[in-house]
Amino acid sequence: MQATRAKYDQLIQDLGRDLRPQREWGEGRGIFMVIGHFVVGVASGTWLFALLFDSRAGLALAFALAGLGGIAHLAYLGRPERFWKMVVHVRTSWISRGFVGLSLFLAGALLYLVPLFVPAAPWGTGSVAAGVGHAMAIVGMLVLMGYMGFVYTASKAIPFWNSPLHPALYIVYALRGGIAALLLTVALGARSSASVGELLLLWAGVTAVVIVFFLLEIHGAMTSGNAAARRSVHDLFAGRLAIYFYVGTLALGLIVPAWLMWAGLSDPLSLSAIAALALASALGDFFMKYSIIRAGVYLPVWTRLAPQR
Amino acid sequence: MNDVTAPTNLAPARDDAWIATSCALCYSSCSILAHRVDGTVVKIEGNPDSVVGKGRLCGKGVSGIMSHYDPNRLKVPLRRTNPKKGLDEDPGWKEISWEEALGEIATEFGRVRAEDPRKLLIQRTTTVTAGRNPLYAFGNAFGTPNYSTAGGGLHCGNGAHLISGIMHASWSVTPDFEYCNYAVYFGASKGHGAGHAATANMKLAADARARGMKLVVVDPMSNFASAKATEWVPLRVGTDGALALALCHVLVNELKIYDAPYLQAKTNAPYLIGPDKRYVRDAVTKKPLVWDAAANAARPYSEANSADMALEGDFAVDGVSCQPAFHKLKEHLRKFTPEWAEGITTVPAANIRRIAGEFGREARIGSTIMVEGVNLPYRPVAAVAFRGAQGHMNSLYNFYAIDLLNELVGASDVVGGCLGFNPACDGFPETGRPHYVPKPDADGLMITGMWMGYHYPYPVGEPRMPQNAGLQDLFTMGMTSPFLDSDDQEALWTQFELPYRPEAMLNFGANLLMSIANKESVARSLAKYKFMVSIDIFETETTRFADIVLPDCSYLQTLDSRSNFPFIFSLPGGMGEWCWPIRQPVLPPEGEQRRFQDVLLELADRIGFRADMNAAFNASLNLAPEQRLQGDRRYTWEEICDAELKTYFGAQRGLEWFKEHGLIKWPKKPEEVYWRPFVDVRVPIYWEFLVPLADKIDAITAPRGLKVPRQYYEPMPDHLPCVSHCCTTPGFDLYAFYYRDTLHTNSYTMENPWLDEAAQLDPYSYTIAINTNTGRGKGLHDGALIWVETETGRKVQGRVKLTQGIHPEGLGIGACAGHWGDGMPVAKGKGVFFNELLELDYNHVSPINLNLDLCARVKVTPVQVRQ
Amino acid sequence: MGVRWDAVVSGSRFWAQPEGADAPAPAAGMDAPVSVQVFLFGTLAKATADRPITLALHHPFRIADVMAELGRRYGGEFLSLIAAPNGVKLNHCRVYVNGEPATDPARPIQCGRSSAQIEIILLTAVEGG
Amino acid sequence: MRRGMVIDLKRCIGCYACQLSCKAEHGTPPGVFYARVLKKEEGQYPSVRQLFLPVLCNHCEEPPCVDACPTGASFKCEDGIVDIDPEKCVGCRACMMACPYSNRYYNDGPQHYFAQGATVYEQVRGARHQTDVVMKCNFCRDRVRAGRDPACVENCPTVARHFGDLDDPTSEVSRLIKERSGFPLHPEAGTKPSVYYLPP
Repeated sequence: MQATRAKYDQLIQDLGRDLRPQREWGEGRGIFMVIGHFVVGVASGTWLFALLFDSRAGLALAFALAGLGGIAHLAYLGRPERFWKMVVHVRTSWISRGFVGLSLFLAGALLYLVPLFVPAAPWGTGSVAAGVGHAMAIVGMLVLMGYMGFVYTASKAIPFWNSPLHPALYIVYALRGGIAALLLTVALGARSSASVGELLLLWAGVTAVVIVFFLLEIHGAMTSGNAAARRSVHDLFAGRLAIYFYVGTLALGLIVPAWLMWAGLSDPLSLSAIAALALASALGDFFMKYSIIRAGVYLPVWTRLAPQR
Repeated sequence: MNDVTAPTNLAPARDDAWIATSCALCYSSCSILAHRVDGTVVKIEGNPDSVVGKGRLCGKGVSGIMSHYDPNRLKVPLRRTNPKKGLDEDPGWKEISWEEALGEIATEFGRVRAEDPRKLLIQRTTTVTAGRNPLYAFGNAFGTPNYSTAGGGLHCGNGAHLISGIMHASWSVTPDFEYCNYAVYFGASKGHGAGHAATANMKLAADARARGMKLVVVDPMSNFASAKATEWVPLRVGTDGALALALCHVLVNELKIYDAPYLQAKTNAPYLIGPDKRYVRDAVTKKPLVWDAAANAARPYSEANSADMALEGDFAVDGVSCQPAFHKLKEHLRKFTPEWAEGITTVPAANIRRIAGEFGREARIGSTIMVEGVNLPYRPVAAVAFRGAQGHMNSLYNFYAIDLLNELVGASDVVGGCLGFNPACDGFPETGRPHYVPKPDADGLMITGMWMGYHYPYPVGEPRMPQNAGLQDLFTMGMTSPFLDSDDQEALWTQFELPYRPEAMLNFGANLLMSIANKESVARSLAKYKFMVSIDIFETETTRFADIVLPDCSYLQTLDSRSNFPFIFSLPGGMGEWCWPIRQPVLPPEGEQRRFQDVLLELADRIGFRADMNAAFNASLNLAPEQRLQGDRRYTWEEICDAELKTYFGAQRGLEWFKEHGLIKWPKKPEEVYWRPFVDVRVPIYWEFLVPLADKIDAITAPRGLKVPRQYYEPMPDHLPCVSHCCTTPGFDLYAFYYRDTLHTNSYTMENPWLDEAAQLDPYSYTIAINTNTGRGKGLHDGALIWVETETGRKVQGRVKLTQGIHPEGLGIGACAGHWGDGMPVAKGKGVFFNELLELDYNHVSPINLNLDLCARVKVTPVQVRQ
Repeated sequence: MGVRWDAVVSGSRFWAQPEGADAPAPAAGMDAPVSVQVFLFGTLAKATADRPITLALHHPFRIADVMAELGRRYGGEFLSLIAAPNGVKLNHCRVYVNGEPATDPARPIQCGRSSAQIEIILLTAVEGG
Repeated sequence: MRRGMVIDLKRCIGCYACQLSCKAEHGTPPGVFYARVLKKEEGQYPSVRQLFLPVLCNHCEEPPCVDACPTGASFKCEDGIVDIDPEKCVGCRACMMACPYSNRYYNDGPQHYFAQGATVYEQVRGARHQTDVVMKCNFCRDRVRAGRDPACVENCPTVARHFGDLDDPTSEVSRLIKERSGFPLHPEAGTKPSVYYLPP
């Protein structure tokens, strides 16, 4: 009741503003939506790298994360009991596509993983079922990597998100998350065909791409001429979200892992340091998404009140 | 019906009805349709059949449903258990039965009536126009002359109503929207959400705007009317009169634009004025003389041809040198140059000259137009003032000076000009009722044909030792009086030997603590009443001072046979139709709510003055002989309403007919709307009668230590500063004033959650508007919490809204906000309680019409938030 | 353009009083004694415990005569409630003769019978809003 | 047929009657505004002007909200009206992020206005509203179907709002747009709104 009231008061205040922040995604129960997006993104990256580097633990982790992501999404929905209806509008809706992707992934991954972990399963690793599952999971994984960015790009209300770069950014985030997750499994002693050094190198490379894409996006927002996008950038760097950005994204997600990695260049990292690096990277990604989502500011309704000639 | 084979009503018929009735969210009383389904009102819409609102409603009107169903409404009679009364005193309400409540009131009021009926004050809200008659009938029958109407005249029109009455025979003025081409508003928002006939005028003003009417809005703040104006003319708060005088000067002395034939025929401009500032009168007939240029002699005004009456020149009559009033006025205006006015108003002299020129030329003096086959004078300009301009010490002259603009160019009650609201009515064709039209007094000056009270604005009453607690019978230009609540009331009553003291109050819906001035002063006056009864729908801040509280019905539960009459009040002006709607119950009372009209009738019986009450209704409703209430017979409120409706619309159109039809209407005729050319009355451009009035008042007050300030009683208008203009204390650099917010004007709607929600979304409703540059200079920003403080230390707190749309010296606050009582929890704490800044004593009211000054000189300081 | 304001409308009888409204009372019944019952209401009723009071006047009488008689009986203070110092009936003092409003106190009453009922009451003087 | 609205900003006085008559028509809960009025000022003292902008769902010809909706709860009717089927809405709010006009509201705030609970009016009028779904203006579909104009149009005290068929070049709305250079909000968003404004 109190929370409902507070949210209402906030809305009334917001409606009076020219540049009004979006609060549906990211605040209150909206945090589950960010968690969902984050976790599902990491899941898809993890699945990819786990396949590439032959990590059973990575596959299992990816599946678990995707499942968690699904639950987080449900926790976010206003009417979770109707979730299955989201399959309907796959023709135009990226959310719908994401839902289908996640369903495919979960179902496929299950089919693929069960024989891998349960030898007594009714179907084997080389069975058609596992093969189909494998294919479904890959398709699902690709959708999961891509759809989220498009959800944001399609958000015409939020100029900051509404950039063609957003899908690419989300894809590289998924990759970065996947590498981090794989590093974590390695740190925890799981097997993988990739060495820590290779993974770290990959991590560094993807991180570099993330930084470039992110800077490009910020540059785009600043030069778009849109006041809402500029306000978003301001909120991110110098406003209500700066703390998340600097502490969460920059310190935790970049400086800490980079420092650890730099330290690793001279002395091989301890397993706990690798785990710390992976976790910091992942948390940084979470805060990145969190702060970008929350930095969304609605397009002002006012336009020139005269015919545009 | 009698078909025995028909199945019995297994399911009761579904109740689904649209009921034609009247709104009461403000005094405009628009006609509505209430949609009732299964005993619940599910929608209120405007009644498209009606002229009052024209089928459309303002935000308040459509939201009325939430006021009606407010769970905070009173539902049972309450009696106070705490004998102490004060702002911090809890009344300790105890629920009592109606029998107990009425018994106690009858006893107390009976005692007062036996001792001296004048000890009873009847106080009512302006919001419910139809509350007038039953309450006043009660008071008239009871025998008290003491009435007050909310903040009434103090906060709306001791000046506006008085002068609209003297000059336009109506309660208020409006541009003739259908034909006007150039209107100048001074502190008015007619057609922009407030004022009389508010909703109907919104459409009329929009039509005029679309048609191309130019609107110049003179106002310290650019909000409602200014937003839609062709030009906003910001000026220093309270100096409207100075600007108007300069405009008059430019017209008369620089441009020489004036309508001489109008002045000759329809004003006292040709009346000869002697050195004593009085009319030179005919020795025999005592009629004012004019100079008949044809006869080259002075003759009584009634005996010369208007065209021959001299407007200028020096004459001698029986050795007395004299000049026509217009000559005097013209000379008087010379000192009000635009350059002089610029210094006072801050309006650039060049703009003053330009506006005067535009106004004068657009007046098209000498032109005519055909309206429905009748040829009429055409003067498509109007100068219209209301609360803002005349809410000052200089209330009277401000409004007078502004109206002179209309009079000088002959734009009074003619096509396109400044119209009174329906000053003349030829009656419903079948009955000839109601019939009223202005008429001349012995001096040829206009007496209004219809008024909201029975003490007409002109001729001015004879001052006497006061019998009225408000002293309006001493200060006879006064209407609603501040002295009913002021700090110095006891001193004044003693000084002027009021033979009694008010002891009992019957309050109907007024929230005096919020609608007069600072709450401490009003609280002190309220606490003095030995016995106070409050009839209300909410427990307001004022109700908490009552001894007994009676729960009233809302407008959806009550009956009024004249929800919008008199027509001079809130029927749209201009051509169109006459319209008489009623208010009828749509829902039953809830809990123990009772209609106040029934309560009053019951009290009259219990106290024992039913015959007087019947006589009072007969007189105040002007009932036809065959409909009059007889002797001391008990009539229900329905019967009284029925009698009134039959009086005006014939025996076949009683209450039942009106309940079915909701209203009756018939077309207006050009001779009614544009009555002035047809009626032989004059209006004063020279207020000669103020001169003897000052003498008479002074004869009473001077021996008792109060000298009448003669500058307020001069026969021609002047600029007289407000108290706020005279403040020189450093730091007090802003003029605080209030304005009427569309969402809340004239109502109790701060408690309505829909309107409250809208007001919260509005940038201004609940904030303190300060000019952006001024504010920045003080280090203020939007949303900053500030104190606004007067020299006397009265202060209010609120949040700043910086705006380019306010005079750099102005500080604007939406009126009537800032409730603090728990009885209206939605309203509590919303907005800023402006009136707290207002002093309430003789020194802060106009010494001629008792209008309280609405502005205060203030300083602002940031509120130090304790960490 | 150039039309005199007061010349635009001329000869209209729209608001003219109907013919004969101000005609003097017929001579018939002159000086006949008439008994007048006066009902005082509201404040005015405080003047006397009687209601009605009966006045003996002569036909045709005027409201001014009634007012003068009442003034004689109940004193100057009473008179000041219903008339201005110059003797003119106050506007908020309302007088009805056999149910018909009597607006002009100087006009002879056409009661048409040997008795008349006169009701007098004070209405509200002031108003705001 | 494409139903559309024209709002004449010259006539509009920012009185909020549209916002409130809409409340009355639909009984929407606190914080849900199918219609709303925005205010701002333009210019510098003393050449300043207050501007009013009444807003509502634009019922776009190419509604991005409908595209973004995963369940088909948001849909476009044959007559151009865009509406929401509350039974289908899962409350994902993607439509709110897709609408460039911010005219969609998520109903998870207080469900009644008074602390004491819903009034009988709110119980009757607001009963149809589901919680935890997105809500918005539907051009008063029920009224329009019954041959009446939307509540805000019929009630507007200044007659600033007009309703009609944008596909019919002879309709009042088409004529007003043409004669008075009507314009939509954010044409650059490519949504082709059905609500046009006439310049102030």
